[in-house]
Amino acid sequence: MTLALATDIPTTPQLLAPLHKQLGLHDDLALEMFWHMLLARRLDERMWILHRQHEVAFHISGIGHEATQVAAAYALKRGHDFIFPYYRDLCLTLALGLTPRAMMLAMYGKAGEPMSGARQMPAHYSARALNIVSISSPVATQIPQASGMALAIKYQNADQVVMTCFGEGSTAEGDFHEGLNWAGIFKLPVIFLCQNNQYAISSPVEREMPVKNVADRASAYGMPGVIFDGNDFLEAYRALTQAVARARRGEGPTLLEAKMYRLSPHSSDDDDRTYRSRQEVEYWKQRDPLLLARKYCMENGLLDDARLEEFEQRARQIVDDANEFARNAPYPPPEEALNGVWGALPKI
Amino acid sequence: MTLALATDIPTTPQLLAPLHKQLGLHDDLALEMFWHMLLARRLDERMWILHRQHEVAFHISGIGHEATQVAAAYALKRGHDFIFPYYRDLCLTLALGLTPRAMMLAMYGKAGEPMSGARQMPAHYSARALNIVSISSPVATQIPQASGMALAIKYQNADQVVMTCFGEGSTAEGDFHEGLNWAGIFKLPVIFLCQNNQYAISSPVEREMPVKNVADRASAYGMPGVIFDGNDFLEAYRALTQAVARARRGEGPTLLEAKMYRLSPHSSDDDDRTYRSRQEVEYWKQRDPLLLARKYCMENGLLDDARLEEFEQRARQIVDDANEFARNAPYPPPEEALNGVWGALPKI
Amino acid sequence: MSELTNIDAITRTLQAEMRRDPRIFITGEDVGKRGGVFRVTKGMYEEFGERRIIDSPLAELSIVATGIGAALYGLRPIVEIQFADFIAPAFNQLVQEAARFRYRTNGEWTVPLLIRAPYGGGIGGGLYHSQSIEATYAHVPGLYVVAPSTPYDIMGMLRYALRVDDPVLFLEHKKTYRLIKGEAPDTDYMIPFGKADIKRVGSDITVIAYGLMLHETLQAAQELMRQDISVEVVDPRTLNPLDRDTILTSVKKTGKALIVHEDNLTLGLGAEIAALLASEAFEYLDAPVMRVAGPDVPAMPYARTMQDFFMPNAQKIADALRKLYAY
Amino acid sequence: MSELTNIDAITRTLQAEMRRDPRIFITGEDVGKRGGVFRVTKGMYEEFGERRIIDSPLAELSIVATGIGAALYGLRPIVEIQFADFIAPAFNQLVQEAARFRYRTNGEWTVPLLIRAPYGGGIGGGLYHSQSIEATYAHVPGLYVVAPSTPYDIMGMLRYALRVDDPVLFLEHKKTYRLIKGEAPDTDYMIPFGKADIKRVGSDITVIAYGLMLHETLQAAQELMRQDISVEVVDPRTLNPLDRDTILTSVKKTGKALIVHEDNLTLGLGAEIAALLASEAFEYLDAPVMRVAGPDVPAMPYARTMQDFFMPNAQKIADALRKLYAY
Ligand SMILES: Cc1ncc(C[n+]2csc(CCOP(=O)(O)OP(=O)(O)O)c2C)c(N)n1
Ligand SMILES: Cc1ncc(C[n+]2csc(CCOP(=O)(O)OP(=O)(O)O)c2C)c(N)n1
Ligand SMILES: [Mg+2]
Ligand SMILES: [Mg+2]
Repeated sequence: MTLALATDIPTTPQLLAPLHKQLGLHDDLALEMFWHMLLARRLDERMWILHRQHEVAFHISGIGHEATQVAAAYALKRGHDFIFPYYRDLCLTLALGLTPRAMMLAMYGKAGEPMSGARQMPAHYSARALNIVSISSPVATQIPQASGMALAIKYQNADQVVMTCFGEGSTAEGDFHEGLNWAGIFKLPVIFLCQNNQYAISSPVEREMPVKNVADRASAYGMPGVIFDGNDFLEAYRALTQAVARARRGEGPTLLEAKMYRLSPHSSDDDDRTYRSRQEVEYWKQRDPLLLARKYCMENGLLDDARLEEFEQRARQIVDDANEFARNAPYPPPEEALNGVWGALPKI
Repeated sequence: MTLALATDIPTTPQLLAPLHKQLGLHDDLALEMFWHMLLARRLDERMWILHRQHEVAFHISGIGHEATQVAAAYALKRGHDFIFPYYRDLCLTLALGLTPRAMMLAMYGKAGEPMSGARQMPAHYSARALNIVSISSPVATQIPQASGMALAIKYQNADQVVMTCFGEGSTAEGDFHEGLNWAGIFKLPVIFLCQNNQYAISSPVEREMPVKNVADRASAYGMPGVIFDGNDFLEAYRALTQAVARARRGEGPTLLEAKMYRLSPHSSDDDDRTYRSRQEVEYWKQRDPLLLARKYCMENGLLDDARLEEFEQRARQIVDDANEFARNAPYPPPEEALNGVWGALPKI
Repeated sequence: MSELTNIDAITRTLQAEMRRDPRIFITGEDVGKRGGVFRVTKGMYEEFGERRIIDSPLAELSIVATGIGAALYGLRPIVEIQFADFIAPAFNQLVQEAARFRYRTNGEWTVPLLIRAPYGGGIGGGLYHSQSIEATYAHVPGLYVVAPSTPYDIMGMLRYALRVDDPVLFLEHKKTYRLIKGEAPDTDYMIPFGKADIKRVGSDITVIAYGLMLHETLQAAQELMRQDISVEVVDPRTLNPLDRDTILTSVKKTGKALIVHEDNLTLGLGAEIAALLASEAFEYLDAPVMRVAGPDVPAMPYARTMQDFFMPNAQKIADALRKLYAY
Repeated sequence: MSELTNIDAITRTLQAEMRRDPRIFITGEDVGKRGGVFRVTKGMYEEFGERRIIDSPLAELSIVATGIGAALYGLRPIVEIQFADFIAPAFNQLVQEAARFRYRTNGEWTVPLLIRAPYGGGIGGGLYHSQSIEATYAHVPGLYVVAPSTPYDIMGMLRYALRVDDPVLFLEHKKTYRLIKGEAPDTDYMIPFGKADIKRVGSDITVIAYGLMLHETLQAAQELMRQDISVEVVDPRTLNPLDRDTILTSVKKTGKALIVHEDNLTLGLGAEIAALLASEAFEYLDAPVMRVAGPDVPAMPYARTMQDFFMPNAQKIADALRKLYAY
């Protein structure tokens, strides 16, 4: 992994090598990326099931977002760079090191949930040790915060970069504009990764913005806007490593737009049949990023049926374990609600 | 005036005719425009003097903005279209029909001030009868409000348009982004007129935004962005009438950027010598829009020295009268502060 | 007379009012085909079309601001904020703009804008889908804040809201949407702003409560009846401006007062009511003014146990009432 | 010991703290070459350069948000909001973000962000350059709100603020900037948050006041001394969280309380203090709790006459005190 991070990706394609090698990813790393996509998917699917079984009250899903997210995780220097994720970033944060048990504790709102102490709803990822910054529910607020952290990095002359994720609908908020404006003015080391899944709950892109692509907005902030196929984990990796490298070189921010599709309803509270056709969903299922990655790995000899079955089994075990663990965990003591409002005051 | 409003401006330049005629403005109208610029300037200058004499507590000036503003007033259908001005729009609102007496009452904060009942600081223009919508002090708030009014116009299928003005620094606020986004999505009949005077108090354009022109941001909202010489009242008129015509035809919004210079300090509380050189200010004084308009009118036979002197005298009289009137007006009764919080409740 | 839920009361009134007044339109996130995330506008896109039921971009500042612009023009926009928590990006537009147009123009420009917002907790919404935001906005002169809590009150006040010429923040407790049922006449009756309602007559203690807490209070009062403690329950309904007279009259009668709300204690609405009593009912008070409220923590946690700890309920209210009675 | 004005107290402390702690930087509109519109950062751009004195774009939401991001990273940003009135666009970032990071991460992520904001009226600023915003933010758990009002308190609390690991809204009454002078030792003393100060000892009535109103109150108290009315003046200094003990102790002693603020009456800080007294000092109160505050109008008008009518002052405070004394 460090290979791809430390240096730039080769610009002359080695036509005979498979794409992942061209991008500087050796076989194990590419397969590890696939594994994270698979695990995230299985975990996510189990969450849906748990919701249907009334075991948990709420789920918001990242199904369909895995390729871009895993690429983001591998393009960053883990524990060094900073990430302001958003609520669909199950695969991203998993690949960065958040555990399935942590995710499941959040689903149940149980004691020991490490992200918020079971204070936040599920999918509000956070881990100080992993440089994953806590998100709130109001969308887009993390965007100018990410710029602020990038400002701090520049202030300290550190070689870290910041990445923040958000949906295309959220670019309508003032926070998006102001965050990108700062990043552009001060040439900050920050990557704005828009996961364009074509809907904001029920609103299609045309209702969210008057331009075709989110990336079309980059020029308003004096930064490059790059569109890529968010269903292709290697294309995503290519775009992300380039943006990360640019930021690390001190050349400033990039607005990335991953084109993809939200394969699930918005959340467990949503019924997407009221606003989009089944044909449309079916069409996109053919472009399911997990299928595409599996196919790539198979075709390039990274994966065979036996290995896949092994992966599936391991994923099942991990998901089972996480679920069991969380289901059996106690609820937090009620009075815990009172703790953690203020820090200790300085001694004088 | 109706001529220029009702139809589009001729696209083939009649090379022999002077510019104002090419633009469909007959001599009287062009001269009337000059007159409004002159009157606004003399009023503004008097306000500075009154402040220096400690007669009034505060002044925020429009000196240098007159060409664009008078063009805006003449490009709109008075009393029919709507304007959300900003605090530098002395010339604009004067040309639209706000009286010098009203302006002076605001300076002194006296009873009978018709815009706010002397509740607001000076330069917070408003007049329901003239379709001039009240502004507040927080910048940029009027931008999405203007889009909302344009939405209402479209809802009612009316043929009005809305114009709103703001400085280039204010485009950094989220309100700007959100307002233009709505206008773009719904193709609303609204003109966003940015008066780019190159400073937001002490901040030069480079610190306000990472692009060279505000108009460069228009493409992020699917609308044309048009730059023009804001010191030239006829070039301004050309750009404005085109944008107004486009909006009235139902083709949607335009972002206009008038390039100009704030010839005065930001306000009477400012000392601009701390952040910009005298040479720079002197350079721009050569491009003073009033000088340029006077030159044009002289050269094209609209104005001679006698007429100019007559104009100056009339302006002096009007300004004197307004000042006398306001100086002698009483202060509002103190308890007036309690009125006007709530409207009458509906009878049931 | 029909029996209906709180949510039906809203939907039906919106429909009827839109049929009556062509100046009314609705905008907000997902209000169209989706019918809103709580389904308040269900079926309305089909009936009124996309001209009048307008899916907005995801941008609260401009949802409120465009509402202001349309209201200034003379329309009667209704904007839906998906969760009350998400009105925060529009704070500037709501407080400094909507609530000030009348005052700052000496009455020339007015903003008849209705902002609907589902608020309140107890539904597993965690920190950002559970908040009670009323106190922040009840501090703002020029902005009506109302929180009717029964189908009858909702219908009457929603009709009224659409005839008022000032901005109205119309708060709907989301947990009561389907929980609370009640009767309402099939007429176009209205309930004016600024009038509290005595939801239960009593003689020993006055409780002032609204929203879900009104219903919890009524339950507690019922329980205390068995111990011969007679509780009067005042529902202010309009939170800004408060009906000071009705509150004062009740407390002067009972001599004891408890205020209940979910919002955190400090500077919650209870603060103003207690201050009012301490000033205007001083000579009538037989006991300290009590408040039962959410604790002073940033917002309501997600975990059930902590959420329950945060939320006032009939039990906690009854305990407080017993203490107050015994004083 | 030096004698200095409120504004000098701020400037000097900022300078000294920036020399001490390289993690401190300042951003905000016009804070650089211009030295801020009130000249609080005058000379600091020259001393610390544009790396540490950063002119921001004109965008409060992101001034606060970038401050949050930098604070999360471990720096100690100070952001200046040009006028407190203009913090409204940042309401969401301040209330839902800055004030909640600690709680929502169980203490993992913290936001040591200092937000300075000149507030208050009496300077001909009209509706949008005169507001007192403290009550809105004192309602927010997790956000310190402080309003020191003398050079001594300002220096001690500003130093303290730069060592606190939570967000602090540091309110500076702009009319006192050059009006109020006082002594302060030349040491690095600190004044902790949450500690009120008895600015004047008395026995008949307690007044709770801060900001410009503290000074008006002290003047009124001086005047009343001539009529042998002894007024104790409590300056809470920290407005959130309040030093309830000091306030209660004083009122229990005097038996009478008046709260003074410029912010409008309803749900102003006085509401919470009165509610506290009505609950915890009930048995000690000899008179109704009184409030002298701005009227419930959207904000302070520009015209002198109306502004004076809006503003509480020594005269009005003295009148209220005489009434309270006579009760
Ligand atoms: C400020 C705010 N307004 C509304 C919501 C409710 N909400 C949650 S997600 C969402 C849609 C977001 O769409 P998009 O940004 O495209 O992200 P996606 O969910 O499609 O990944 C909405 C409206 C919110 N969380 N925050
Ligand atoms: C929300 C807000 N923040 C800060 C201010 C203080 N302020 C008044 S005018 C101004 C500069 C505006 O610059 P620009 O938009 O370029 O307009 P100009 O004054 O140059 O015409 C500032 C910072 C304000 N009025 N509103
Ligand atoms: Mg989306
Ligand atoms: Mg400017």
